[in-house]
Amino acid sequence: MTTGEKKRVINRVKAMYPLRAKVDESYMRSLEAIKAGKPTVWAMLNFCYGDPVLKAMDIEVVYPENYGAALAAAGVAREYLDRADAEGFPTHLCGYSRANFGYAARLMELGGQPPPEAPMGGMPKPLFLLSSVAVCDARYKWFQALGRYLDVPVWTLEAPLPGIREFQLKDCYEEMVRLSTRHLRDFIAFVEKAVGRKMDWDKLDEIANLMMEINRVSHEINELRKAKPCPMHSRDFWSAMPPALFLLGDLKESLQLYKNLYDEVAERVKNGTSAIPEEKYRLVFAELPPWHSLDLFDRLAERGWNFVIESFGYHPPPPVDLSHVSDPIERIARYSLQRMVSNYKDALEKNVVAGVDVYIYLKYVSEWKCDGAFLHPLVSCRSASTHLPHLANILMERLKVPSLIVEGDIVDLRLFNPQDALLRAEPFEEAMEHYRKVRREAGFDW
Amino acid sequence: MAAKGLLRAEEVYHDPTRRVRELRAKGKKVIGYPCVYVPLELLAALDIVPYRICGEMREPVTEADRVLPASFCPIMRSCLDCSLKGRHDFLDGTITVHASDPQEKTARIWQSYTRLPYFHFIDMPGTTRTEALEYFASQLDGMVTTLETFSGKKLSADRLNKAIEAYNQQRLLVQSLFELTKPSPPLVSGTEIVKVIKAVMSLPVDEGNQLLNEVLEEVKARKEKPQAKRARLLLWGSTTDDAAVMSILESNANVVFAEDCAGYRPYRGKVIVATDEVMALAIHYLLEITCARTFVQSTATPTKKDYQQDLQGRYGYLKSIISDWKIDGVILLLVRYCDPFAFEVPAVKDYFASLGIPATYIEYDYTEGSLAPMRTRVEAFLETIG
Amino acid sequence: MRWCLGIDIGSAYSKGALLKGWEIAASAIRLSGIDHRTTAEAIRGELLVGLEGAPQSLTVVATGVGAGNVVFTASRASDIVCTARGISRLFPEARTAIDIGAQSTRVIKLDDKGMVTDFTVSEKCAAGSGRFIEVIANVLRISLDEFGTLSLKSKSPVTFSTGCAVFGESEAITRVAEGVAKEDIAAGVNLALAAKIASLVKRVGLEAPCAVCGGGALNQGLVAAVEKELGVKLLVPSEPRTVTALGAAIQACFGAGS
Amino acid sequence: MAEASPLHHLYFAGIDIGSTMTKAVIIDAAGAVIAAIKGPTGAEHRHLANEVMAKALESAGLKLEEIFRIVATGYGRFNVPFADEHITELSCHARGVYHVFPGARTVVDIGGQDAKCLKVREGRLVDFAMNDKCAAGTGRFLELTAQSLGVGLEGLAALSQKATKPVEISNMCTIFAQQEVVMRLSQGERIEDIIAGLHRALAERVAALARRLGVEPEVVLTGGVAKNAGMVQAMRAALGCDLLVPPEPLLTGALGAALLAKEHTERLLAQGKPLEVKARRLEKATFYTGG
Ligand SMILES: Nc1ncnc2c1ncn2[C@@H]1O[C@H](COP(=O)(O)OP(=O)(O)O)[C@@H](O)[C@H]1O
Ligand SMILES: Nc1ncnc2c1ncn2[C@@H]1O[C@H](COP(=O)(O)OP(=O)(O)O)[C@@H](O)[C@H]1O
Ligand code: SF4
Ligand code: SF4
Ligand code: SF4
Repeated sequence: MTTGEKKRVINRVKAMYPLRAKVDESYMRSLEAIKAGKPTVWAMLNFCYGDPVLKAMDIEVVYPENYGAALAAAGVAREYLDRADAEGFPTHLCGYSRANFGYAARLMELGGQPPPEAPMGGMPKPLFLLSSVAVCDARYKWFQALGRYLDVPVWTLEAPLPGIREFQLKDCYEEMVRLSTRHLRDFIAFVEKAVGRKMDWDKLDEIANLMMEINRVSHEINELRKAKPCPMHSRDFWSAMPPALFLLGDLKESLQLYKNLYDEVAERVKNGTSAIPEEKYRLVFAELPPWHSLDLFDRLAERGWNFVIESFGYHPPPPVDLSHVSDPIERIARYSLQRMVSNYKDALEKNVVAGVDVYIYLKYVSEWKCDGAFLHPLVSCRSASTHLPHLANILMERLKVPSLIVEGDIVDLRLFNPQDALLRAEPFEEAMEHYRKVRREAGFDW
Repeated sequence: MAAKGLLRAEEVYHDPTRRVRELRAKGKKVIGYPCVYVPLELLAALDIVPYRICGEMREPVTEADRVLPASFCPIMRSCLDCSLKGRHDFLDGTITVHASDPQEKTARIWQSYTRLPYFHFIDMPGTTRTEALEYFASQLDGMVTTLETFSGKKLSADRLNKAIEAYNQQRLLVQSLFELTKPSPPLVSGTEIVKVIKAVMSLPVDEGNQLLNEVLEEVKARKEKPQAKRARLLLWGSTTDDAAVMSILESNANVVFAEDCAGYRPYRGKVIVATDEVMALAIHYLLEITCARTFVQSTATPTKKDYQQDLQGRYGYLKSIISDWKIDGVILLLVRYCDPFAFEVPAVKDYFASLGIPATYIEYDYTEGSLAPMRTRVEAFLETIG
Repeated sequence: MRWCLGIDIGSAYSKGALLKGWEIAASAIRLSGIDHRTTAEAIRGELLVGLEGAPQSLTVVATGVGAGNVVFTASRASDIVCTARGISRLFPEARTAIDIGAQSTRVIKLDDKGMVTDFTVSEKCAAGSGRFIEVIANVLRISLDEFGTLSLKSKSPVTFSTGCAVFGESEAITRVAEGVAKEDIAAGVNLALAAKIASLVKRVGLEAPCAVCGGGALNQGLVAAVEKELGVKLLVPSEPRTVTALGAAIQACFGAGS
Repeated sequence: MAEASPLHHLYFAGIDIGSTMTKAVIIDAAGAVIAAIKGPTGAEHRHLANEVMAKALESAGLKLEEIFRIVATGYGRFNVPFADEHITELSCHARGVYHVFPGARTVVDIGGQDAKCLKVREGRLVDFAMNDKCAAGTGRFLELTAQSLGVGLEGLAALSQKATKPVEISNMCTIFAQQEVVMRLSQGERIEDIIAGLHRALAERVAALARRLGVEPEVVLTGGVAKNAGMVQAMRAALGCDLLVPPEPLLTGALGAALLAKEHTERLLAQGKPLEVKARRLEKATFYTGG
């Protein structure tokens, strides 16, 4: 099913393109590195925690979560999913993980050589696996289960997640820091043994600082998007985020590219340039976008829907001054915890006890002045879906902002029907109009 | 309280809240918990009655739909649904743990939609490394702090040690109960055990121990024993606290061991206090509970892992169960969307295969309607093992 | 005099409603069948036949799953919007509308002008739609017309435990064979569906007064069960199935639709 | 005929009460089928069990007392009060298929309410996978969509073979697939292509189930859906291997049940146990309590 002619409506930010290009570049580079026999690690997206360590140790990293998406997009996931079924993995498990089981089974069948049909050259046999307790059970149980195929160890990065109220207890934060710091130190010792090299601490220090700086600029760019009309659409955010999210390629270069992006967006704000022809509605998007149907956003842009903020999981931790922390490990730990911790106090003040992933959208909606939320629960990902019904309730209750819920999936791409989403656009516009009035009457300023 | 032993267990099983309601009417505080990672010793030591919150399979989920998506652990959905329907209004509060995702997510929603006076969430690390253990202990300290404030009492080492003793006693009694399933025919059926354990989880520790003692005595003495059926089965899974499910599994077999959260799992081992009681609890709960939540692996060298060794490390404790209880086959029983356990299925099956024990995986959606197909699966499995 | 026609091509039934000025002049229902084009033509024909003098100006808006096949108009509107307008025309006081169709149940909240303020659509599982009733009616060998009244006679409704409409059918078969009275089974299905509908309503939050429409509203047992679940009386139109078509006609009247 | 067999005067019956169809088979001591009857299960299937049995007896020209042992199978197996034993349809299909195709190692059984894949060795069930959570992926999927297309089950096979390019069916809910079918039609897709698309969707779903077990030849497709040639073709394509279909796919369960009855008796005989026919009446069912 198509969503009509492929007319581009969104006014893309030019400085985004070089950042987007870094993704392909990094795949190419990683392919070459792998051919040259450089140690490669499979890692979960780990939110500024393990990545700087791997980077400082000059280790190639591939991300099976992303690769799962790539397999789906290339239309070859089916075969791997079937394979995972045959291996006895229950079918309700995260689709990315199941595609990866199938892939690993095939990889080992071929003696560790990436299968010829694998897109982008495939992922080579790793030296070790780096999983993370953050976000969902799948993200560490999956790597543990890969032990059936890969005789390599798994390091599981801890990700403390106390409750919003419990965080206020004495020592809670310092205990989190202690856990993370000690854990990272052990991790480094493990990596050193695995690659047979010592950590270059100066390099780690530099990388940690660059990482924070990149994320600071990236954070500032998003702040600019509060402008009316919004100068940068969610699609640009998604396109530009990977270098920061995964620390791709040369960090100094990335920093410059983000600065360029900042300048262009700032220029747009100054000139009142909008990301879409006429901004009638400002929306927030949660969580993972329908990668395969992105032109839906062009169709919605035609109707005046501007997506001004999105996907909490992909956003950088807000900047924090950690210059007084001399130990780079502790600095990395504290910065990484910042992603959740920086919101705890506000969440408690606003009495949102259901966690940061709910609170943050209240913040987004009220600060970016959204008229509506587009929620995209996924059939085979519990994590990006579970909080959405509650989120819809709380946005309505607290801010009088309605939500449009359209179901989809990460692997079974057929489950998202853009036509359906478009059919619901018309009534949803009425709802957004209605609540604009309601908000005004209730004294809100948008 | 006229009924004793199995009859009493049956009574409590069918009306699990009665006793705690009575106690509450007498001024006791009652706190619910849905997951066995909560150290009950800390509650008992502060004179609080812990109550295990269970799902209700026969109750259609109506309220939870408003706050949780459909593809979600049906047990936790059911627990939350019951809460939203006011079924837990006899509780003074709940304690939840970051065990599986559904536990954690439900906890947050729970806290957002119900207004019980006390609520505490324990964060649990993913690994069993030393730093993780210490963090877990610090989380338990946090729970003590909020419990002390809530109860207005101070935790004393003396009372805590007494509580630890009482729960160690409970562990021992449940272990003895499972000893009685070793003979063929077993002296007590799996279905009876489900009822007894659910009853024990709904009573204060001393009453639970008394009940267990009565049951043990009665079962050893009684003439009408369960019959030996086609096969002796091990149940491996998350939580099976419904006697109807167990009786389906037992229609043509004896389930002589239940390795799940309403069976043997919460009662394995005992808390050993060396110096610090809270640390002793942290060690016991994090290391002794054989839940899929904790990440354990065996490494051959820093860069190599050995799968067989890994299986041995993770599931080795099942080996002696298989031989001591003379197990013929294993039912891996999970509710749909139980991710942490589901990821283990192929590995644990591999392990049983290495022991030469047939195993079958059955998934159900925690509704009455799923029982009939479950029966067919179990029967077909029995037919395959002859 | 301005004439406006609304056509709603549903998955099972297609409906038409004709407005003469602000007056509801006629309505029609027929099976959607396979050929939606012809069905649409037939509905138009049926509504216009026998009118004294052909209307000078006729504006048409189409809605429903098959709206694209109503070739004699280019104007379309969303079915959610149309249902809201239709309900508002019949019950201006209604703030919530439940539309129980064959393929899905939709809950729409609306304001005093019939504008949509929120909505939700049932999941992609037929156990939450009117089709569930049809399936069970088939098992019980009773007509849809009898279903509701029969179910109201029940004293002890059966509990349906499955979440699948198709397996619900098997369960009903078993119950019948167990000798359970038909009314108890019918009432059981109505309760099961009502529970689903109620939880859908709770998702957007009930705001009284609440109206119900779509074919499911003809089932009094279901309506009663939903009322009980929600604890409110429901407003039921005399012809609940053509409400969305009526809404489409209203959209035509206001020159809306695209 | 096994003249010398001390069993030669005995007969055995299998009765398979499925969700859609009730089937009965009577065999003689040599395993030859002497009667085979099918009837719709309907809402009164318990009452039907005795009727179908009576019909089978009539067709075989036998009296009830002449049947030595009766095995009931299928989803309604507990509703056959006159049966000596209840065995799941999985084992019965495995046994029945083995009788027809001794080389069978994988059996795919698609019935009205579930789909099963069986791994079979010498007629014995060794492993299985079932789909029974959602009616998508079962025979009912085809039945209901056939109904909404107004072509009937028989029409399905014929039409699907005229397809030139099968349509992609994205809705697996049996009931919503009907909606999609209607939409496809209205988009001008050919009915043949839609039906072929439905077959393909179902076949892919069942094939995924089969792959969970590992598909080893020979592969046999049985159950009511195997009567549909279009589906057989689609399953071949989805599994990427050849498929055998028994001449009477509806009956393999009942046949297997009858064979298992016979084998049980042979075992008794081998153990030197006395053979006595159980006194029984073709009575209506007692109620299934699930226990
Ligand atoms: N006469 C009737 N009595 C009771 N219920 C009916 C009757 N006619 C239809 N229904 C119910 O209404 C549903 C069809 O509703 P309808 O609004 O026509 O659906 P759609 O718009 O999807 O075609 C059927 O599934 C059935 O449950
Ligand atoms: N003549 C036929 N042509 C095509 N399909 C058929 C035919 N007869 C039965 N079927 C299919 O077989 C299914 C019933 O199969 P069966 O094995 O008897 O199931 P059950 O054991 O559950 O009753 C029906 O759902 C239907 O799809
Ligand atoms: S967040 Fe979702 S997609 Fe990612 S690993 Fe977890 S379950 Fe899979
Ligand atoms: S462990 Fe499994 S059954 Fe238990 S709460 Fe978690 S998901 Fe549910
Ligand atoms: S469970 Fe039944 S009604 Fe629901 S999607 Fe599956 S087939 Fe459809």
